[in-house]
Amino acid sequence: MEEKMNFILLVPILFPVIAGVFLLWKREFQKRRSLLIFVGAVLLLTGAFAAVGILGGERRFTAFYLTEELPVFFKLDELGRLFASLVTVVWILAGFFSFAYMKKEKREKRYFGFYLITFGVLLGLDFAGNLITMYLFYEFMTLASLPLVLHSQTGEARMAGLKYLFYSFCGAYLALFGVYFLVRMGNTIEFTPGGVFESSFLLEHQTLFLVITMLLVLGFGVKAGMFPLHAWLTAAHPVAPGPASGVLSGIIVKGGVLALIRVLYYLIGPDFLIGTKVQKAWIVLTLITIFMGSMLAFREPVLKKRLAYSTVSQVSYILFGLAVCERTAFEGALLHVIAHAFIKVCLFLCAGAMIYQTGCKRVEELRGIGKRMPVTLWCYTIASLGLIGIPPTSGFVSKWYLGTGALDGKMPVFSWLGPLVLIVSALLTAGYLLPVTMRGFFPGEGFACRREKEARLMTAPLIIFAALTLFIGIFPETALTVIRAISGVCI
Amino acid sequence: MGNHVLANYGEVVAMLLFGIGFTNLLLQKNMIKKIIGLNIMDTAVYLFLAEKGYIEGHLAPIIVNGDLSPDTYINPIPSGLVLTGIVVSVSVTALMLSLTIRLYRRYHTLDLDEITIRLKKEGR
Amino acid sequence: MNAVYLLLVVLIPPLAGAVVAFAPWRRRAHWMCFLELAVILNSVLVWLLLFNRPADTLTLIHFTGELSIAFRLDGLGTVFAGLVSFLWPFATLYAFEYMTKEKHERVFFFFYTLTYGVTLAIALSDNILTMYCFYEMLTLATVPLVMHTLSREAILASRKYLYYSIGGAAFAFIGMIFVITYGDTTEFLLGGVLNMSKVGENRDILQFIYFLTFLGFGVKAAVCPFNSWLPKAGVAPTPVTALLHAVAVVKSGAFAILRVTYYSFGTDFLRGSFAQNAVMAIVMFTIVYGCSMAVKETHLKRRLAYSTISNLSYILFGAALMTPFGLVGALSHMVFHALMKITSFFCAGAIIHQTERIYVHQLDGLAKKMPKIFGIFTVSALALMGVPGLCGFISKFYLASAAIESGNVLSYFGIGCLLISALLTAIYMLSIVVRAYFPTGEFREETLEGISDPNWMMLLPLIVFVIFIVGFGLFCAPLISFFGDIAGV
Amino acid sequence: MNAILNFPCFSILLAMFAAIISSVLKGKGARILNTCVVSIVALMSLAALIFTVRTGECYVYVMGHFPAPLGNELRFGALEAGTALFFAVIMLLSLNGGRRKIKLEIAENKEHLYYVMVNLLLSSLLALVYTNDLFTAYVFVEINTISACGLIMITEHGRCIEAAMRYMIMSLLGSGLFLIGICILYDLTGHLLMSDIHASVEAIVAAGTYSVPLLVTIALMVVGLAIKSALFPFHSWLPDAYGYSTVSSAAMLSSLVSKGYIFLLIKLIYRVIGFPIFTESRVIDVLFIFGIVGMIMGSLSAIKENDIRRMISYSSVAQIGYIYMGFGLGTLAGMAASIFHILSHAATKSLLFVSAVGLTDVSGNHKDFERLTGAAYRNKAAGVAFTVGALSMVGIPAFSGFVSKLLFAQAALDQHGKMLPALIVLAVSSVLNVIYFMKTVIRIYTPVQTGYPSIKMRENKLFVMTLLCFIALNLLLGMCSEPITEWIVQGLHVFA
Repeated sequence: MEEKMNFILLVPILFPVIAGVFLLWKREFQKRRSLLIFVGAVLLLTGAFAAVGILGGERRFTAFYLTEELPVFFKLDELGRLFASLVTVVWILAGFFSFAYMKKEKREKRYFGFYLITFGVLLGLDFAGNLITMYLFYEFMTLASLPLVLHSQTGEARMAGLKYLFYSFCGAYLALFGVYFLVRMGNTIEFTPGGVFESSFLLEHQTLFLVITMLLVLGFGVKAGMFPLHAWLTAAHPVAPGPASGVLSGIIVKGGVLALIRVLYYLIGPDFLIGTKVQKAWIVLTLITIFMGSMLAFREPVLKKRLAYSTVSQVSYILFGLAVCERTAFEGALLHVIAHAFIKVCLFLCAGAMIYQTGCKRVEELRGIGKRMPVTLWCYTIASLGLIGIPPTSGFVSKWYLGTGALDGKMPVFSWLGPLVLIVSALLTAGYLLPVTMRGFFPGEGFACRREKEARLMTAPLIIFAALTLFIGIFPETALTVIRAISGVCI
Repeated sequence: MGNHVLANYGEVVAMLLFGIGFTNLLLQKNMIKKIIGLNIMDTAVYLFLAEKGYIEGHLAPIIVNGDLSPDTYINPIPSGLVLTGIVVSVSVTALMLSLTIRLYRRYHTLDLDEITIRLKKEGR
Repeated sequence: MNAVYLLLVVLIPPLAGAVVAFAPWRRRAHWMCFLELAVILNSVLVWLLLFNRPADTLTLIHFTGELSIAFRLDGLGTVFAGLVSFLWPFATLYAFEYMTKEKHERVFFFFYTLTYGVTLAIALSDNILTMYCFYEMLTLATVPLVMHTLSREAILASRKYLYYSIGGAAFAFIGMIFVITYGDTTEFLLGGVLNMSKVGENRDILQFIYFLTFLGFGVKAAVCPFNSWLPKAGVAPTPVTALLHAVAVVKSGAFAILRVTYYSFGTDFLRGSFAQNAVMAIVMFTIVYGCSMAVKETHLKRRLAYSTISNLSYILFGAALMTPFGLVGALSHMVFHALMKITSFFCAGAIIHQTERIYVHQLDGLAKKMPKIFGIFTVSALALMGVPGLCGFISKFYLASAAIESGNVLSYFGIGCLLISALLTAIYMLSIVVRAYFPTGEFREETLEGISDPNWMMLLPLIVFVIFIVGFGLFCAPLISFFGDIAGV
Repeated sequence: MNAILNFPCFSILLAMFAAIISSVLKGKGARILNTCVVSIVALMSLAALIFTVRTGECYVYVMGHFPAPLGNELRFGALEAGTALFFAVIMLLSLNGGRRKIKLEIAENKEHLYYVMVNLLLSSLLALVYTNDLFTAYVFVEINTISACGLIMITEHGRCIEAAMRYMIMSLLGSGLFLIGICILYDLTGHLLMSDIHASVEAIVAAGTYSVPLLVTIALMVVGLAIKSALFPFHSWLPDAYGYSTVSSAAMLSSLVSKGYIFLLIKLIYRVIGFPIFTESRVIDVLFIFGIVGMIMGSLSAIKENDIRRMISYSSVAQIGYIYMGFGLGTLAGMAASIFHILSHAATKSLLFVSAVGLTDVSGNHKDFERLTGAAYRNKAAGVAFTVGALSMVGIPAFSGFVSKLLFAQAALDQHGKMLPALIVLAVSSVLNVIYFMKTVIRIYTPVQTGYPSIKMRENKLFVMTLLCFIALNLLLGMCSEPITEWIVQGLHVFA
């Protein structure tokens, strides 16, 4: 029975893609309402299918062979489950947020079409069972999300979109260099926890593998906004419509993280990396990114850009955790994946809601926003606290794990430098996020405004995200059991 | 070396003359002088041939008194060659002269280079 | 099948072309049908031949001594002949529609079909002399096509084309002489025909000569210092640029190089020599250079032509690896690039035909009016970039894995070049796509009044090609294993 | 069969007598007589060729009653007979192709004189081909020069006369050197008959004496003939002479006269000096260098030229460079390649000259490229023929030029020292050929609106037929080269 049902893995991938293509191909809907119903139904159904897959047992499915050596192969393992559930939750919620947000935008049909396609592609990325399949979906992820960035079709958006595209492909091709080698040198390209290479084989080709690893890190790091190829992120995320920038920052950057985990922990094996120059270089890069991202966010006046810089910084927390190659840090990284996803989506959605409601984009314009949109700003505040890492939010837990993990790691300098940078960056985070809250709630003397009506379709997802942030912060064990299962096999 | 030159002074003179004629034919601008150079050159060759064919004390290769012994006469072949050569040289000289006359009539100069320049200017 | 058919397939196209050009025809439709049928018939014959390969050689003329003009069908020839004969009927169909706006149609189609025959002859050549002969013939047959419009630009372009091609052939000629002199036979045999006892101490010279030959044939394959004819030749009507300057002619150059490398000089002899390194360096440079120029270029067809330059060098990179896997990679890219590039050129041609816009910046928002064309163009662009799931990825993958397999450090850098070029491809292709689909604010839709997708004669070939691009991208195992058989992997 | 042995002598005499008779005939009569004579000579040479190829031997024909050391001899084998046949055929075709222009350009009262010169030229060429006596060769060299000069100057164009003058001067320099060379050789060996000289030269070399005079002699004679056949630095007279004389003259001069001297040079190398001795001397390297320099420089000059006839003339300079390069290789194969190229170039070059005139005719007699634009559409036959000639020059397979290129390259491979320069120059020169010939071809096929009338093929049957014959000849050389090369090699073996 298990055997027969394996193709079910394909359903949540193909269903939204087909629905999205159908939507693009179809003429305009007569009423906006029917469009929304269609999209909503697809989102929920996909969620259901994905849940069936995620909650079911171990599944493996080979769809077809690109060539004899390259099967397109899907497999559900713990890591995939984790990411897939994350994607599903965020995507559906952000989708509902979009229903309200997109009212003011043109070309809704196209937006939702690609939104659905991207959903499917992301699930495919999470379910991918081997390197080639993952790479396939990785590239499609870039392509499918491009129209979301380009949506407003202004000159700025086009520039940003092209930047996004070219940086992403640059990264993809850097990584592809490594992919070629991994495919050719390894016995298998199926993801196996702990790596597929014999350590003696790795030592024999040490230089080559170091180069490959570095390229893979740099390449997939592009998607995760790692210095030096991070510039696309702050250009592309802010120009997208609010919910789109939310999912871009919250989920799609995690595609890079997932790819890195896959190649480093499931193909090459973390043991190889420990103590090498590549690891040091990588850690340096992540620390630079963390610090730089925060600094840049600190002096950025436009809210969404500020959040984008914050993403740059925060995702590198995750990368730092991966780079340390230590169990606790790894767990922290995964936890931060979840935490950051919820938090950043929440923040971006808040920003979107504010823009939607008031049209204000710059931080100084948002004075007194708390009076006008209290719910939104409360959610924003909770998420901000989470991002800073104040208990009892999820950010605190993940950063705690990251910090202790780094201290446990047996690296000479970085074991103390890393946590230090994390803390400095956290301070900076507080510095750039909280002013909005403070000005919002305490506009100061002589500020008068009335409370505006907040759309329920918007506030509901915000509240859910904020709640999730708190929930994971208070009950981290829920997530940690899954994460421990992963780290147990990987390291 | 010196001995050889002295012993064969006729040939040496012929070669010198040949060189003079050759240089004149090649380098003179005036066409008439060129033709003179040509003739000097040819004559030098005849001198050379005659010198080679001459045997001290022998007679010209004309049979007189029915004496058929080869020792009496000089080698007849070079003489024959000289005669033939003279014919050739004369005809060539005639042709050259006629060409020169034509050119002179048309361009009123004997300088070949000047004629060439003028032709180029005409552009035809 | 009998080997005589080999001659037949070479002769049918020129004859049919001649009939079209010189017979009195009443209506355009008549000769169109006739020509299309003839081309299809010929292609069918070719495919029949491919499936029932005649084993023997057909010798036509003896030149001197062991030199002769002869035809034979072997593995490599099968690939090229199959490729050409697959594309030609579609291209002809497309050309019928495209050429409605041009003059001297019948003369054009005469040369167009003539080229078909000559290209097949190159594919079917049994020995190096035959290939050389038809290689030269190909240049001559295609010159009238390049100068078709007879504008000053076209004349200059065709001049340049001629100088480059025949000049290149002159250098290839030297290589041919060496193969004739130092080889056991002039035939093409996998692994090379050089007689090592004859070669003796002349290894270095022979390797140098190989380098010259590579450059010579490389002129047609647009290797770097000799590539400027190809973008210039883009003044020709699009069916020519698409079929000849993306497939038939340039691939003949690549085909000739593959022949010379694998079948005449032999890879064992060349591998590891300075010639291999030199060749590889040139090829790598061309890969990057072509793409960079394509990014700089704003003329649509010229941009694609530069892209061709770069992609041809992918094939040559496979040749320069000098391993069986390299041959597999080269062959697969030869086939796949042909599909991809002819598709993108045909799309460009359709755009020119429908809108008369030739520069990239004029394409804003066109996708809305010509959704089919731009959809297909997007697929071909993605395939050229090497997005997995489309055929470009497969050939790049095989090239890269062959490079890894060969263990040559220089070839690792070659992979880097491939990827840089892929990135640049993304830039120059997707910027067109983005422009067409996402016009910016200043764009006015009214300017595109009356523009629509072209009719079925243009669309049908495109759709077929796209199906193959996707099909091969998803499922190409039999094809690759066939290439493997050819290369003796 | 004995009758055939007389044919060479007969053909020389026939042509000479025809010259004498022509001088008293009217233009038309002279023309007919000339055509008959050339045809008969061709037939006789054909008979001789078939005879000699079949027997595979070489025959000596004694003139008069004096036997070997004193008397005068003709000697002919397959190579001589074939060359004679070829010369006669080319002459016939060139004359036919230029017939119209001869009538137009030459004053009516001088037409018969033209044929006098042609007949003389034929007889001297035949004599050069057949003779076995050095001094006879010299005399006919001069006759050849004089008649060639007559052919050039007959149109009385100012430039022709000037060219004729220059031609004469260079020729006389050449023949002067040749003559003094003969004299010294005679002095060294005491013989004038080639075969006898050869025996003596071998003896001298074997004895090791007189090495310097021998070298000087070889150098003098070779340089003399090189000047006369317009090897590169001595070519200054050539473009004007070929470019402005009437077309038949140009065709014959380029394809026959210079080739006659080259044939004599081959004779000198093989029969007089002996091939091994020649290849050991330094002269051969000098020839090689001049050959390859000529190949390049000739083509470069041709590229610069803006006059179609002069361009073709410069191309001749380059082609003569090829031939000398073949000599310079110093192998049998190189020699065979040179001989093949003599034939192929003769066929191609006269074709080019004749068809170029067909093109200039329909362009208002202008020879510059600007006015020639689209000429191929106005005179289709000439356009096609010119294209064929150009392709052959470029070395496209199936045409004769390709085969000679092939033979040259193969010959070069045997010579290690000279292999790379020869091959590379061969390639470079092909590239240069492409540039100027293909430029012209594209130019004449570029249609423009002009006021020049076009000529229908029907109006000019003789011309079209001639061109067809030329093309057929070219293809014959290109496609069926095997028997021809075999014949050359066989002929070379019995040549010495």
